Amino acid sequence: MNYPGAIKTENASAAGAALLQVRDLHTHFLTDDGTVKAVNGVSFDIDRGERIAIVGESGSGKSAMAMSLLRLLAYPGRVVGGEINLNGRDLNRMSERQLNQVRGREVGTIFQDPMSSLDPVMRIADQMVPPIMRHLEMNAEKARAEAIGWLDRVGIPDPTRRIDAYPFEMSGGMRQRVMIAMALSCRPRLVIADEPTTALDVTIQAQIVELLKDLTAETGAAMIFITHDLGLVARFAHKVGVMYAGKLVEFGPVRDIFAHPCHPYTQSLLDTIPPVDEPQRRKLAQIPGFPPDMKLPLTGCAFRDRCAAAHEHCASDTPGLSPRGPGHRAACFLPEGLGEARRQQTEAIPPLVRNADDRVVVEVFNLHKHFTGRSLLPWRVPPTVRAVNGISLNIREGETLGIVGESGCGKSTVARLLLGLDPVTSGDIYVEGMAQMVFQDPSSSFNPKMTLFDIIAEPLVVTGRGSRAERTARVHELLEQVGLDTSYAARYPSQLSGGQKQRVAIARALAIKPSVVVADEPTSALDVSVRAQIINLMVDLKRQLRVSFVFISHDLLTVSYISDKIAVMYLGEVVEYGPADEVFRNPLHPYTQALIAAVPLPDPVAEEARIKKPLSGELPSPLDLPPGCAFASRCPRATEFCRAEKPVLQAYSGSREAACHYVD
Amino acid sequence: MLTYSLKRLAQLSFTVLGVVTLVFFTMRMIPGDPISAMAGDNLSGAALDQVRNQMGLNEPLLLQYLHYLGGLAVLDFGNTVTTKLPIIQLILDALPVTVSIAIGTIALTVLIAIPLGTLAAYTAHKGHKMLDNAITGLAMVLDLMPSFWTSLVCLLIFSLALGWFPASGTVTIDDPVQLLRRIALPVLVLSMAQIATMARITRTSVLEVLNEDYVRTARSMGWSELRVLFRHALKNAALPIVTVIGLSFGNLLNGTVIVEFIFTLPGIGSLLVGGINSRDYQMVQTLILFYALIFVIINFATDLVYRVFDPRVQI
Amino acid sequence: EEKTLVVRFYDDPAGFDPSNIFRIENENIAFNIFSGLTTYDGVTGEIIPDLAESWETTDNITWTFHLRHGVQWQQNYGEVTAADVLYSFNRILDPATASPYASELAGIESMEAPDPYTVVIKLSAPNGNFLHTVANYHQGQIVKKEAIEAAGDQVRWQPVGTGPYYLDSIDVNSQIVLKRHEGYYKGPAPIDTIDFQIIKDDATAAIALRNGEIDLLMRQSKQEQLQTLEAEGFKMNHVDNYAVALKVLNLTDPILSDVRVRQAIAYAIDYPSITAALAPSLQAPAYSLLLPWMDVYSDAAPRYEYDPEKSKALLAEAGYGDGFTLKVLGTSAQGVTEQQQFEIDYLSQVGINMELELVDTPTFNQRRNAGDFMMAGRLLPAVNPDMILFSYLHPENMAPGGLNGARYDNPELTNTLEAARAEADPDKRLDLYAKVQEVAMTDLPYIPATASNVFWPGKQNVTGVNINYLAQVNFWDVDIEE
Amino acid sequence: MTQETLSLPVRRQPLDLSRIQANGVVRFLANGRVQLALAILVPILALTIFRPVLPLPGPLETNLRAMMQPPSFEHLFGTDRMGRDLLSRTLAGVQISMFVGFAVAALALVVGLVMGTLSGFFGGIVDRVMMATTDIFLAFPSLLLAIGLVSVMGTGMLPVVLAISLSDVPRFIRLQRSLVLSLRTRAYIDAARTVKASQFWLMTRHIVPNTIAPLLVAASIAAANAILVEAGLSFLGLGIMPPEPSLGNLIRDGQSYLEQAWWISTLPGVVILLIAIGLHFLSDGIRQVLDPRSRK
Ligand SMILES: Nc1ncnc2c1ncn2[C@@H]1O[C@H](COP(=O)(O)OP(=O)(O)OP(=O)(O)O)[C@@H](O)[C@H]1O
Ligand SMILES: Nc1ncnc2c1ncn2[C@@H]1O[C@H](COP(=O)(O)OP(=O)(O)OP(=O)(O)O)[C@@H](O)[C@H]1O
Ligand SMILES: [Mg+2]
Ligand SMILES: [Mg+2]
Repeated sequence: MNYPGAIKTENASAAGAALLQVRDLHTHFLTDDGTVKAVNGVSFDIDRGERIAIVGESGSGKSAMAMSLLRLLAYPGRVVGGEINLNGRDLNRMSERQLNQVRGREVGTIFQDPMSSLDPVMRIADQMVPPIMRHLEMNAEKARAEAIGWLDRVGIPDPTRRIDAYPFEMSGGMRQRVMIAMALSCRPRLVIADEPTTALDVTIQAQIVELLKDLTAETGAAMIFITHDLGLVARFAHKVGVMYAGKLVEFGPVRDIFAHPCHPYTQSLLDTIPPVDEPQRRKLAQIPGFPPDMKLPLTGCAFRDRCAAAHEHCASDTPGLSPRGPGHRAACFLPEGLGEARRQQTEAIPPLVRNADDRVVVEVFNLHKHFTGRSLLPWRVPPTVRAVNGISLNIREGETLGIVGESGCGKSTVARLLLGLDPVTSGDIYVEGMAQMVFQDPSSSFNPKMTLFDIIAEPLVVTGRGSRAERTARVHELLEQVGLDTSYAARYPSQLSGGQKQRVAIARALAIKPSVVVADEPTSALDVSVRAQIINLMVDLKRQLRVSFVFISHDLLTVSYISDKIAVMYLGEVVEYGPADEVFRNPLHPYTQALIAAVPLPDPVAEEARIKKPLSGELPSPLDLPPGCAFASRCPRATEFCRAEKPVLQAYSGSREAACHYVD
Repeated sequence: MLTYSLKRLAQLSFTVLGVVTLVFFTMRMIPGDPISAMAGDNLSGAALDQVRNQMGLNEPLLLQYLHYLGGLAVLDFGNTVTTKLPIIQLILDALPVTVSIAIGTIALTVLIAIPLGTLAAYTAHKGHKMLDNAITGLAMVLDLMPSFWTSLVCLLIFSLALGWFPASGTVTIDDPVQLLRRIALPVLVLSMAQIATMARITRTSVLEVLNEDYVRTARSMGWSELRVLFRHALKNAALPIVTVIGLSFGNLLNGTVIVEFIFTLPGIGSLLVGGINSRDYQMVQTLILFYALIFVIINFATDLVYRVFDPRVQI
Repeated sequence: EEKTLVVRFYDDPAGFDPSNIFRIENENIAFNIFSGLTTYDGVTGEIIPDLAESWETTDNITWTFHLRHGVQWQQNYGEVTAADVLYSFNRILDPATASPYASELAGIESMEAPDPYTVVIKLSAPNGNFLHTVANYHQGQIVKKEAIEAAGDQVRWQPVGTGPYYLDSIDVNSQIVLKRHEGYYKGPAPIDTIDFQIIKDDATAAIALRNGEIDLLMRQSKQEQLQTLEAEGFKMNHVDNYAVALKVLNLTDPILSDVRVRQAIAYAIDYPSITAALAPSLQAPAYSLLLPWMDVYSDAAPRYEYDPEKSKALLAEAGYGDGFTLKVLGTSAQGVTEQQQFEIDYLSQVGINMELELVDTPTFNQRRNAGDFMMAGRLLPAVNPDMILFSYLHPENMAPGGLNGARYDNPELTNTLEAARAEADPDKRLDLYAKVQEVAMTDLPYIPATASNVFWPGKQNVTGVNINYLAQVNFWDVDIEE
Repeated sequence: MTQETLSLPVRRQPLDLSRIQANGVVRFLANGRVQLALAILVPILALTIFRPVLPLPGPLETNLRAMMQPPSFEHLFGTDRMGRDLLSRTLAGVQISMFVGFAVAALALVVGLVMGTLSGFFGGIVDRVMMATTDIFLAFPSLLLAIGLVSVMGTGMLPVVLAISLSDVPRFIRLQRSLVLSLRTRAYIDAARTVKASQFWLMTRHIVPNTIAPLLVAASIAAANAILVEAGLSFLGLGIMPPEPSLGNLIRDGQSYLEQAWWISTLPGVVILLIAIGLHFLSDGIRQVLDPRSRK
C-alpha cells in the first residue's frame, strides 16, 4: 500500500518490499528475580510513509519492542531472537558500529519525556549539529544552518538564537519540538516515537501531533507511534497494532480496528473510553484483573483470565494472528471476540437528583492566591506568581464540579486552598465540615512505612474519632466500599497496583465522612483500563453517599463524563463555567473551544471530519500577566480591545457563564 | 550574582566569627598553657609563673579576646606566644608545602579515580559486575588502610628498599625537583584514601547518568557508547565529583597531620599540631581562622564551578 | 673540601636564648654555640675549665674565676671580658628577663670584675657545687650585651656565643644550620657545617639514617629501631644512666602518706625484669635518686628489690590488705607505654589497682607542677647531685613552687642536706650526702624506677660523638673520617 | 452498603505468594549483600562475644617467655612485645572498636535525627541558625576538637566517641535536613494535614520513619569510619589507651615492628578491613532493601 506523500526511494533493490519487516522478535530482561519476557514474538511490516500506532496497557512491551528495533535497550534488556529487516538488512545481526550508522541516519527516535530526553548541560546546537555533520557529511556551518532550518520547521520561534539555548530555558512543548527536529534532522526513513505527547498538555499535544503528521508526510518517513491514548490513534495512524503481554494481539487499518475490533482486549479497551455523544451516561466498561506476570511461563492466551469469553481451549493453546479482513489480523480463537457479551449494555447512571433544599457545601468567593518569591536585595520587588486570580465557585451537596485547564493554570492551587493546605492571599472559602483529598500520584500519596489499615485509619486517629474497634470496623467498611478485600488492611502500599492505591486514597478521603472530596488528577497516572475502574468507583460513591466531588483534570473527556458542572481555568481565572454537558457540547469561550478541539476523539471517522487548527501563540508568563484578556495572545478572535480590557465572567443563557467580550 | 555574593559574604563573616570565637575559648578551656607546654621535666612551677606573668597570660579572658579581635580587625595576626615568630610568615612558609601536597593528591586522585570510576560505572551499566566489583573492592581496601600504616609501608618500600624517594630533607618550592621527590610518597599515601572515595562517587553518578533518558537520546542519534560516556555522562556527573574535590581539597589542607609527621614535611598540619601541643593560642587561632576562610572560599569556588558545569545552576 | 655533618633533630626548635631555653635538643645547640665559665668533659663528665682558665675558693662562698685571654666572640663581637660574665648573670637575675633559671643564681650576693680577666662572686651561703651553676648550661652560658640588644625580642633566634659553632641559618620548620666558629679558642672544629634536619618520627629517622640521608641520629628512643640499626652495623653512640626516672608520690594523699604503702609499691614492681624485657638498651633499673657515677652516690641506702610477698605484708600492715586504687598521672603523648602496662600488671598482683589518667603534655606539666596528682613520673637530668636532692627533697622547693612534688618535708633530712652543701671537707660531705640518701630512700617520697640511656646512632665514620650526662654532645670533638 | 451495589471486580483469588512482598526482615535477610555482610560480621562478633570462654590467654596477660612470636598453632595471630596473645587482643580490640563505632554512629544518628528534623521541618530562623552552626563545626578541624576533649576529659572511651561524633553530627544534621525537605512536600503529608494532624504527628509518624533508612546507611558508614578515625587518634596519642586494645592502637603498636614482626600490625589491620567491608556491604544491603526502586 502506498500513502500520499510517500517519496519514492532510489533504493531500487528494496522497492516493493516493506520498509521494515519485523519477524518474530523476542526481547528479554534478565533480572535477578527471573527473566522478563517483555517482547514475545512480534511480527509486522511497515511500508514507506506509513504511520503505525502501537497501543496497549502499561507494561505490555511497547517500549521494549520499539527499543529493540535499534538495540537501545539498557541492561538487563536483550534482544534474544528475531529479524529486523530495514530495507533488506537485518539490524539484529549488525555490529554496534554498523548500527550506529543506522541510528539517527535511517531511523530517528523521539522519546516520551521531553524534560529528560535532552542533555541538560549541553546547548541545543551541540546536541543537534554533530549528528548532522556525521550522518550527512556536512561541514559545521552547513550542518548548523540545516539544524536551524529544522528548528524553524518544527515551529521554534527565532531559531537562529534559540539553537544556542540550553534545554532548561525552554518549555516542555518546545523541547519536544527540538526532539522532533533532532530525530528528523538526518532525514531518516523511519521514525520511532515512544509516547511523544503523553507528558504534554492537550493543546500542545495537538500541535505536536499535527506537526509530526505533517513532517513525516513531507519527508516521506514511516513512523512507529507508541501511545496508550486511543483518541490519538484515531487522529494519527494509518494502521494500529494492539499489544498485550509482549505480543501483538490485533493488527490492522485504523478504521477497521475502531469500527470492527476483533480481539476481546481491543474491544474492552475501546469500551473503557467515556463516550462522547451518548445522551445518557452509562458506566464505563472495565477490564478486570491484572496482566500476567511476564516472568512466568505462559501457555494459552495471555488474556484469558480477564476475558469474559474465555473457554478451555484458551488455556491450552495459544491463538496466533489470523486474518479478519484486508490487512486485519487478530489473535483470538473466536472470530468476533467478545461478540454478544460485549454488547451487553453497561449499567446506566441515573442523573443527579436535585433537591431544592440541597445545601451548598462549598462556596468560594473572589479567591486569590499569589506566591511571592524572596528578594535578597531590599530595593528589588520580589517576583510574584498570581496562581489564582479571583475565582468564585460553589458546589452543592452531591454535586461534582470538574475543573479543567492547562498545566500551570492554577488547578492544584485551588485544590490546596480548598483543603486549607495553603493560606489564601485574599477572598473567602466556606467549606461545610471537612474537605478531603485524592492525589494524582498514587505512589507518593502514602507513607510507605504504614499499612493500609494505618493509612485509612489515620484521619480517624488524628481527629480522635471512635474507639479502636470502631475504627477497625470503619476501615473494613471503607475497604469494601472501594472494592478491596478487608485482608488488604495489613498490606503496605508498595504491595498494591496503581489502581488499588487510588482506591485506598479514596477510602482514606472518605474515612471521616467529608462533605467534599477534592480529587486532583486522580486518574492521570493510571492506565486506561484501570482509569475506567476508578471513574466508575467515584461515580458510584458520589451517588450512594451523596458526597460532593471536585474533580480536577486536564482530560476534558473524563471531566465532562464525571462532572455535573465544569469550570474551565486559564491562568488563574475561570473563563467558562456551566453544566458539564452544555459546556462540552457548546463551548462559549474561544479557549474552551480550542481545548475541546484539541481533544482527540477515539473515532477515526469523526476525527477526519474535524477541523484541526491547534492553538498557536505563547502562554504569557504567570509572573507578568497582560492587562487585558490573558488568552488574547493565543486567541484567533482577539482584538485590540481584548488586549486592553479584561473581560469578566458573565452569565449567558441562565446556567452558563463565560469571560469573553465576543460571546454571541 | 551580586545577591549571591552578598549572601556569601554574610555567611562568610558569620562562620568565620563563629569559628574564631569557638577556637578562642576552646583553647583557653583546655588545661595547660603555652608555658606549661614548653616546660620540660626540670622546670618548677614558680619559675614558670614568672614567665607567664610577663607574657600577659594572666590577663582577664574577655580582655584577651577583645585584644585578639582588635588585632584581627587590622589584620595583625601577631607572633607565636613562646617563640615570638611572626605567625603569618610561618603560615606562608608552610602553605606551599601543604598546597603542593593537596594539589598533587587531587591531581593524582582525579587522574586515577575518574577513569576508574567511569569504567566501573560503565561495566556495571552493561551488567558486567565482575570488573565493577573488583574496582569497588580495591577502592575499599585502599580506603581502609590507616594512613600511618601505609605511610610507613611506603617508606620501607619506596624509600628504603627501592631508594626512589628520600625519607627526609628540606622542602622548598625553590627546588621543584627536590620538592617533587619529597612529596611523592605523601601524595601517594593520601591519594589512596581519596581515590576510593572519588572513584565511588564517580561510579555512582556516572551510573546514574547512564540511566538517564538523554543518554539514550544520544545513542539513538548514532553516537558510540564511548563518546556518549565521555561527552554526556561525565559532564553531567561532574557536579557531585566537583563537590568531592572541593571537600577533599579542604580536608587535605587540614587533614595531612599524620602524613606530614611521618614524612617530616613542614606543612600546615605540623603547624597546627605543634601549635596545639605547645598551646600556642595565637598560632592555633590564626590557623583555624585560616581554615574557616578556606572552607568558605572552597564552598564558594565549588559553587562557581557548578555554574560552569551546569548552566541550570544560577547564582 | 668542606665537611658537612647531617644530624637528625627530633622536634621543633624553641630558640636558644640561655635565659629562656627549654628541652634537651635546644640545649644541645646552645651547648655548642655558647660557653660557660666551666663545662663538662665529654668523656668523663667532670667539670673542666671553659672560659675560666682557673678558679679558687676557700670557703665555698667567695669564688674567683680567672678568664682565658683572647677568647673571641662569634660574628666579630670582639674579645670576652669579665664584663660579659657580669652582664650575663645580671641578665638572668633581672626580673624583666623573666628567666626561669633566675633562682639558680639567687644565691649570689655580689659580683665584681676587678680586672677584665677576673670575676669574683660572693654567695650568701656556702655552696660546694657552685661550679655546676656556672657551667655551660642554661644560666651559666655567657652572652654578649651588644648582640642581645641588637636582637631585641628575637634573641632566641640570634644567639651569639663563644662556642665552637655559630648559628648560620634556621628554618624553624625544617632545618638548623651551624657553621664552625673559626676563632674558637681551642681552634676551629674539624667539621665546617652541621646541618640539623628536623625529623620527628623515630621510624622515619631510622630509615633516613639507613638510607644515608643523615650521618648522625640525635636520640633514637625506640628499642626495635636500635636493634635494627645495630644489626646493620651503625655505630651505637650512647651514654648510660644519664638520669633517673622517678615516681613522685604525693604525700598529702591520705593513702600515700603512709610510708609502708610507698614501700609496698616499691617492692611490688620488678623493674629489672621490665627493662630487660622492653628496652635492654635504653633503660636500666635504678635504685636511688642519684646515679652511681655521681661522686656523692652511696650504696648504703636501702634498696627495694622485687618482693611481692613483702609488699603484700606491708600493705596489710598499713590496712590496705584488700588493696586500693592508685591514680597515676601520665602524658598521652605515647599512650600507655608498655612499661606502664607492666606496672599495672605488677601492682595488680599485690592488689593495687593502678588507674592511669593520661592527659596531653601541657596539661600534664601544669598538673604535675601544681602537684595535682596522686602519683606521677619525673626525670631530672642533672650532673649536679646536690641540685637533684635540693629540688626533690627541700621544703623550700615544695610544689606548686618547686620540683618537690611529693611535698616531702623531713627536718632531719633538710638539715643534713643544707649542711652537706656548705661542708668544705670532702669526707664529711660524702657522709652527709650518704645520710641524705639513706633517709630519702627510707621515707621513700620518690620511687626510683629506671635509669635512662641515650643513644645517638651514627655512621661508622662519624667519630667523637661523646654524649655527656646531660645528654649533650660537644661537636668540637666530632669528626667525619674519610 | 453491600458488595453487589458496586460493580467492582473484587477477585478473590487464592493468595498468590509471588505477588505479596516478603516482609522487611525476610527481604533483608534474602539480600545478597546482607548475607555477605553477615557472613563476615557474624563470625567476628561471635568470636568476640565468646572470647572469654575460648581457650585463649587474656588480652592483658603478658608472657615474657613468648615475646614477638610469629603466628603459630599456639598463638594464631602471634604475640606482641609483651608476649600477649594477639588473637585475644584483637578480639578484645574488636569489642572496643565496635563499641566506638556503634556509639559514634548512634550518637550522630540520634542528634542528627532530632536536630535535622527540626531544622528541615520548621525551616525559617531555626533552620538558619542550625545551618550556620553546622557550618562552623564543619570548618573547625576535628583534630583540635579531639585534643580539646581529651585534654578536658582525659583519654578514654567517652572523649574519643564524642570527638569523632562531633564531626559526624553536622553531616548527619544536614543529611537528615535534606531528607526532611524532600519528604515535606510529599502528598501523604498533605493528606495528614487536611485532617489537621499536629506537627508532632507529622514528624514522628510520617517524616522520621521514612528517613531512618538513609540515615542507617550513613550510620553504618560512619561506624566503619569511626573505627579508622580512632586508629588515627591512637596514633596521635588521643585514642583509646592501651593496655585496653582497640584495633587502632594494636596497629599503631605494631607499626614500628613492621620489619621485625609484620603480624603485630597487619593481622588487626586485616580484621579492621573485614569489619569495614562487612559494614559497607551491610549499608549497601540496607540501601538495596529499602530502595523503592528495588521493589516491584
Ligand atoms: N529495565 C528493566 N528491567 C526489568 N524489566 C523491565 C525493564 N524495562 C521494562 N521491563 C519489563 O518489561 C515489560 C515491558 O515493558 P515496557 O516498558 O516495554 O512496557 P510499555 O508497554 O512501554 O509500558 P508503558 O506504557 O508503561 O511505557 C514490563 O513487564 C516491564 O516490567
Ligand atoms: N509553592 C509555589 N510557589 C511558587 N509558585 C507556585 C507554587 N505552587 C504553584 N505555583 C505556581 O502557580 C501556578 C499554578 O500552579 P498549579 O500547580 O496550581 O497549576 P496546575 O493547574 O495544577 O498545573 P498542572 O496541571 O501542571 O498540575 C504555576 O505557575 C505554578 O508555577
Ligand atoms: Mg513505554
Ligand atoms: Mg496540578
